[in-house]
Amino acid sequence: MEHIGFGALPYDFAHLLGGVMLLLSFTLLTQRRISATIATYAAQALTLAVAACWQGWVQNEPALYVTGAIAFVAKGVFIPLMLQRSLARLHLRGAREEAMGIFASMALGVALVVLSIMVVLPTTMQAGALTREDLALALSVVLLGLLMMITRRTAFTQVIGFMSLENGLILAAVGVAGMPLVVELSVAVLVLVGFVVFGAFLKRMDTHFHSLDTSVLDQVASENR
Amino acid sequence: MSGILLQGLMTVMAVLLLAIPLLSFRAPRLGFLAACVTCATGAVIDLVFLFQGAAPAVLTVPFGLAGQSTVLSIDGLSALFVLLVMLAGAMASLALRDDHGHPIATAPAVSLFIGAMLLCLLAADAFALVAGFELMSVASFILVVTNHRDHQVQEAGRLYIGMAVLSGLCLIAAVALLAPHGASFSAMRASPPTPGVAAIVLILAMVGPGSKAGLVPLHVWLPPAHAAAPAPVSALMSGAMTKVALYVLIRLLFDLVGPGIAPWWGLPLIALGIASAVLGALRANMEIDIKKVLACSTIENVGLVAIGLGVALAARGADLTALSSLAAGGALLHTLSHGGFKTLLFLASGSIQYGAGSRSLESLGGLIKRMPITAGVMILAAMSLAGLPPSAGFASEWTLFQSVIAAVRLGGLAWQVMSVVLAATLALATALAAAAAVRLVGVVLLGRPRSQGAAEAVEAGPPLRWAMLLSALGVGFVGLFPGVMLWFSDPAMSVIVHGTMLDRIGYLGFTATSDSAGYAPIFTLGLIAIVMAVIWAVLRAKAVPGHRAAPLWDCGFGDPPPWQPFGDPLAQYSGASFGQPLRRMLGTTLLAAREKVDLPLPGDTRPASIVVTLNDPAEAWLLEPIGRLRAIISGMADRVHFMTVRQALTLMVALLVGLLLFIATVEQL
Amino acid sequence: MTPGWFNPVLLVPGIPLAGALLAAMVQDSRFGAAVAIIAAAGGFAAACMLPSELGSTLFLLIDPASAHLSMLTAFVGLTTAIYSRRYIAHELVLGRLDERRVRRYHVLLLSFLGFMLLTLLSNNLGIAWVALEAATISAVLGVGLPRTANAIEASWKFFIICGVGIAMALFGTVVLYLAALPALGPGYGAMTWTELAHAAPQIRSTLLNLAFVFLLVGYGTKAALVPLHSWMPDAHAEGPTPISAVLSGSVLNVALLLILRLRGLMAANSMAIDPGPPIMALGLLSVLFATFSLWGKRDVKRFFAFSSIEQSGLAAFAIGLGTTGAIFAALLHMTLHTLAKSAVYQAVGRAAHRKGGQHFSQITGLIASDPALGITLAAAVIAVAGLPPFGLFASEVLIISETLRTLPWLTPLLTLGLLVGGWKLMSQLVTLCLGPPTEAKGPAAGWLTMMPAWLHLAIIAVLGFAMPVAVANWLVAAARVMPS
Amino acid sequence: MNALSGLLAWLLHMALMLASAPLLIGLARKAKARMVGREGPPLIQPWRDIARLLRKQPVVADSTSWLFRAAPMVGLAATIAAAALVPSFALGMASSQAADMLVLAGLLGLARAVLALAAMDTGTSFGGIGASREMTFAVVAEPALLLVVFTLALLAGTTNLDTISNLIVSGVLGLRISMAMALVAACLVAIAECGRVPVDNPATHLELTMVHEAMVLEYSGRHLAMIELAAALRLLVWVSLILVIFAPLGIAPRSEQGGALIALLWARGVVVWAVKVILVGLILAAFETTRAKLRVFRVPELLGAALLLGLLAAILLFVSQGFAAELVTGGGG
Repeated sequence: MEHIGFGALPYDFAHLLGGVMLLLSFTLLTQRRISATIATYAAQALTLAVAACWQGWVQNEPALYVTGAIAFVAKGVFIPLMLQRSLARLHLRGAREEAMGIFASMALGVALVVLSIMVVLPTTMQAGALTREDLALALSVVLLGLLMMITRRTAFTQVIGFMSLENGLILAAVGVAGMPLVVELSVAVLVLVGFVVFGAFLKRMDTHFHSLDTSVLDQVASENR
Repeated sequence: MSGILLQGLMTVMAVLLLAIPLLSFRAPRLGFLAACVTCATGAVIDLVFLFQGAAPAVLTVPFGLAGQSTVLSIDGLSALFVLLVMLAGAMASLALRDDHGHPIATAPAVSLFIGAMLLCLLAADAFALVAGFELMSVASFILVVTNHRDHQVQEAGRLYIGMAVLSGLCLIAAVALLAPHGASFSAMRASPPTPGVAAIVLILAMVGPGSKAGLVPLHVWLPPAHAAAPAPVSALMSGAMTKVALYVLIRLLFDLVGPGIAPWWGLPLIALGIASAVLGALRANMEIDIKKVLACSTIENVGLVAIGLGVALAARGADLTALSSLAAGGALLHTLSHGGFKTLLFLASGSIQYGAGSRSLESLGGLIKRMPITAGVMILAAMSLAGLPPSAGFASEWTLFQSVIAAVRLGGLAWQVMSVVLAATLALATALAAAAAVRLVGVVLLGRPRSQGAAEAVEAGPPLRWAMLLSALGVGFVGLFPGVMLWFSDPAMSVIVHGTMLDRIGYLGFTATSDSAGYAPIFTLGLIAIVMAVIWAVLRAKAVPGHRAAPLWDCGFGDPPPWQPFGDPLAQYSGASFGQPLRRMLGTTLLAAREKVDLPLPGDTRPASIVVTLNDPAEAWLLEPIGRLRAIISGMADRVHFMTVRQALTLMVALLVGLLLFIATVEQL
Repeated sequence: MTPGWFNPVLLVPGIPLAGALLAAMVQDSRFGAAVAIIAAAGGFAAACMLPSELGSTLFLLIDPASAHLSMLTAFVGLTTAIYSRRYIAHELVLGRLDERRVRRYHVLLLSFLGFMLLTLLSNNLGIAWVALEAATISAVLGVGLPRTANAIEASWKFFIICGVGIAMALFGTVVLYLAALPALGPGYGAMTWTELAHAAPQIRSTLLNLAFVFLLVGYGTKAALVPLHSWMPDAHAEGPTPISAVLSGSVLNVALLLILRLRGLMAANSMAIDPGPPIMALGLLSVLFATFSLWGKRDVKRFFAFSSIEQSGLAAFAIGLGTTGAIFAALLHMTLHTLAKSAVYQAVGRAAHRKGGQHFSQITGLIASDPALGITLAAAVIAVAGLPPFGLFASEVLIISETLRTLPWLTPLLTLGLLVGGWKLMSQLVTLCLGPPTEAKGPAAGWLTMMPAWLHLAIIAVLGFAMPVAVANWLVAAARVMPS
Repeated sequence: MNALSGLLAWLLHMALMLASAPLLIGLARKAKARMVGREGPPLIQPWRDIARLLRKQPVVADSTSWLFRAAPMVGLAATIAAAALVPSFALGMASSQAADMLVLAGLLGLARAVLALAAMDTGTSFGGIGASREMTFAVVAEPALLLVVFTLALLAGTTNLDTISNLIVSGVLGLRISMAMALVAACLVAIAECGRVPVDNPATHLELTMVHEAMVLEYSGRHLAMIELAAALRLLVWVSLILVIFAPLGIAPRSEQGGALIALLWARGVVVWAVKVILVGLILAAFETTRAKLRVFRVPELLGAALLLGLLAAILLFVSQGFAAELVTGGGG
């Protein structure tokens, strides 16, 4: 593939999309209203779809278009709608939850981003700056997703954190030149996500706990020892 | 020739390990008989080996640690212990029956136990040694928990197996340290360890085989385990297993560590030996359960052996061959005699529990009238326990004391003072053991019965009777012909101290140093016999014959109340009261013995009571703190399990971030 | 091995998966049980062919290690399938499962087994990852089968934690591909174990390190290494016992095999960090933490879950040591522990049915009430505690001596862990098997039903003390392959 | 000296010991009586008592066993055997090869243990008290005794009594401060072992204080006679033991020439020994008349003092000039 570097459009645009995803991750991190969180996630997924398609065009890998389509349909549209519906059913639409303070979560997030850049930076350049920068961004998204999972309380938001984490994964996958099995992998991850979401609902329906606060549930585990 | 004998012993081992357990599942009594016969065969083979001059033999068997072959061998040292184990095994399996005369439920473990000990003795590479050792532990654990419905038995089992795991791990570490270039003993000897490694091996040997042998401070498992196990099993454990542990100790410290060791190597053994001897003998005067008394005296005797070994090791380090061989001879002789008389005593305790239905000193007494054979052999063994001439115990303790006297040659003033203190403590331990022996015999066998069961006691059945008589025969032989025993153990001495006592051994007796006078039990016994004959003749001539029976006087002894046809047990000294002076003298300081007297006021009708509590220092200062520490750590670990999913994920992320930081820093460097 | 898409090796995971499909389609639980046994047997038979099929294609890698572990997994799957026929039937009687769930159970067992085997045999990291994820999902569903709040909770925890772990593993896979890209160029090569092993020295070290971290965390979660273990105890305590048996058995092995391959890769690259210390640290931490956690547990299956964590940590530690001897010991230990632990769970499951509960307070005095069960359980626990006459003793001796040879100063910690664990295991053996029995509520278990467990124990004893030379060479070859 | 004369000396020695043991008791009693101004029994009285007891048929409690009846003979035999090992007037007797101090201690211990068992056999509280106290005292006395043995063995290089005293007679050892300490220790041990004041009072039958007498409370007739004789003999054994070690002057040495000279030496030895024994008896009487009996639980302290003295003796031996060095250089066993 031809040399791509700073100033070249493909690189800049990919980089821009990655930056947007990262930004959305930060938003997710600090967003308090659940419905707004879902919306933000949808936005991130859509960005991912665009990024995938862009990469598909850049590396002229038709497979990546499929990935983008999956991201768009499933994660950008279907899952968010479903989540919103269930929120409505649970009368949680306007619900807000106590996330970490904005500054604290931001600070942690920035620290994680710095860490991921630190880790990726020493990589030698010749593989094309594209992948390297993308990798840094994807890693940051992943770490931020994790951070969200551990800072949020309710199952919903944890699920959303997991899904944004998974967005980071796909971002990394599509960013890598000529990675085979991308579609298969993304489908598989999607299945995983689907199961997570499904599991959240399952739990909501089957357990007679009134809140989704998982810390309540967890005490069950320590009951029978 | 030796090779053939070794193959024979290996066959015996295989039969004990594989065939007889299966047989015992179906037909326990037959299994015991087979085990007895097999052990006897092994003993005969071993005797032939010893008479052949104990030329070492090596044998390689094609299986063992994953895919490798195993080396078995026999030399003078192992042969001596094989003899002891085989004889004890034969006696125990002949006597084997639980306390109600039925074969015990854990019958298959018995021959497994004996076979494992044999494997441990014949092993000539690291894996076989540790495998035999651990198998011995497991089998004996199964036997200890035979009567598992009793809660105390369960506790004893827990403690026992825990200690066994500890000693096993230490032994594994020790031999692994010695075997960097090949696991066979020959390879270990070929590459002796550096002094530092050797010191670690010394510590590990103290903790591992040491605790198995019952050396202070890891002796706490011994009394409860021996009390829990069926009597013949206790006999095996005390008479054979502790000796096998001593064998492993000797093998490690005298043989495998190699020649280059300093005299101070003896000191740890000596120190632990002193502590074990005094503590064990003192506790033997305090315990109420017969088998606990015997177990404590085992601790004492193992301590004596350890003292002898320590002196031998130090002397070897200082190149005093004559002294080291004398000390080693004393240790080995005491191993043999103790193995004999302790087996006998435990068998007797089984016969008492079987016949009188109790093991508590407080509910026995007067058994000498109803159980003459048991009483006879027990008195004989108790003489050894008390170290009175011309018993086996006296012979070995005489040798040990001689070596302690000679130990002043080991070095400067420090060593000399050490040997003086050693002599004093040796004497103290012996005297304490004598008191314990008198207490045991006097309370259990003599006087008047303290319970209905004791009053109606019955003599043991033929198998147990024969087992006791045969062992008594053996003990008597050891006592009367210590020279022969030393001759047997001479090959062992040439293995461990590269010295010999042949220049000091006669058939009738032996001497400490080649030029001085010695000890000839036959002469002592003959003297006593002649004198008794003369006295008897004089009395026949001069005194009025016969005697008149009458009720006890005792400054006006009351008639026994009707509901106690065998007399009021409270009117005679009990085990506790016999030990009371010693408890006040030494127990309060060494064993933290406390008396709580509850004396009702005049007019108050409730009975007065005294409660005595003992607390073994090893438990108070070692086990309990460790247990508390363990509990604290477990508590901390437990907190992790109350974590929510979020906290668990937090841990995950923390680990991830930590690793990322790690590689980041590594790469920046 | 013949290259190409179809080859007989595919039968190994194929048969169980096909069985799963069949069982899913047919609406009869008894039939499902039969299918499960037959399919597992077929899988095992096919796995037995593997040693003669050594080699690798683009997607399949059959080296001694993977072949060995596949046979092991298939064997445990077979015995578990046989065992779970009666077990699940009784669960039905107890009403903890209904007809539908029973059918689902067999499907899940088979698919879990099939995907495990696929993971073991796949040469391609992507496929391995997908298979592992599928296996995880089926395991999660299996754990969630009993519709109790605890079971749901356990499966949820299991799922979330393993899901995140899996995600980490995927990220690691991507990064690894990226790292190998310059050396191998775009395409499957950069995702293939064998190619990676060849090109290891040229792989970009920094990215390799990054990939190592993520893969270690990901697969370490599956291997239940502390602090990634928290899903394990609940999953064991709440799920059906046969599931626990295969969880303790195969999942740990699969994850450890992947970690082992990864370690080989890292070791082959001179620029990359030394993979040993992190792996050893996790392993040692697991051993110590798990053994100290053994205390104060009331639930039998939870208790044994912690012992599984300990054993997995021990194997990981040995892998971290990295000498051929250590890896040999690790493989031996994994093998024996799998067999021993599934024997334990078979006995524990029966005991739980017999006594109507899985708390230590409910299961006591087994030997007195029903000897066959009690003696089997006692033997299995002795085996797990690493005492003769069973083989884990041998592997532990090997590991300890290897440690003393390479990193002597770590031995005290290791032996401390083993001491604490062995002590507690044996003392809980006293609790379970000895003493006056509690009253029995369920069906008795005779010697016959214990035969699978005894088969395991016999194999353990033989492998430990009289291992056939062929097997030994086989394991040595497996150990040699890895450190490359 | 040749075996025959050795045997002769030995027999003479035995006769001497047996005959004079009760007389020593009698002497002590007489002297004590005189010192407090009484007439006191004749010297021969103990012998008379023994003869009288022999004429009485023993009364045996029906609750006792054969051990009770056998004990006195075994005890006496053990004591006589001990007496046979301790040289009185001549060295190199037939028993000299077996005259090992550890064996001696062992034989005395045997006698003690047998008597204690017999006391337990009566099943009375008095028997128990006596036995328990006797064994307890022994626990402290044994180490003290063995430390004395230790000291001597260090000096002589052997525990053989005959050799030791031969060395001391030949004067190669010279006088040592540690010998004095060992002497005091030995005397204290002897007092305890023989149950004399202040450890025990042979004349009292007050329950709470008696030790030895409590053990033999149930005995009568010939049994009691044997016990009395054994007790007397034990005292003499201890006396001559101390004499032969610490004051061996005048004892007939080992010598090769036979005949008249030997007889002369023996005669001198007998006379000197008799004089020494009488002196010791008088000293003992004086000591006992001026001392009161200790409380039972104070006795261990007394013996503990003996123990410490023995310890001191041995250690002083080391620090005394050149000895340590000489031992070390003389290494090789």
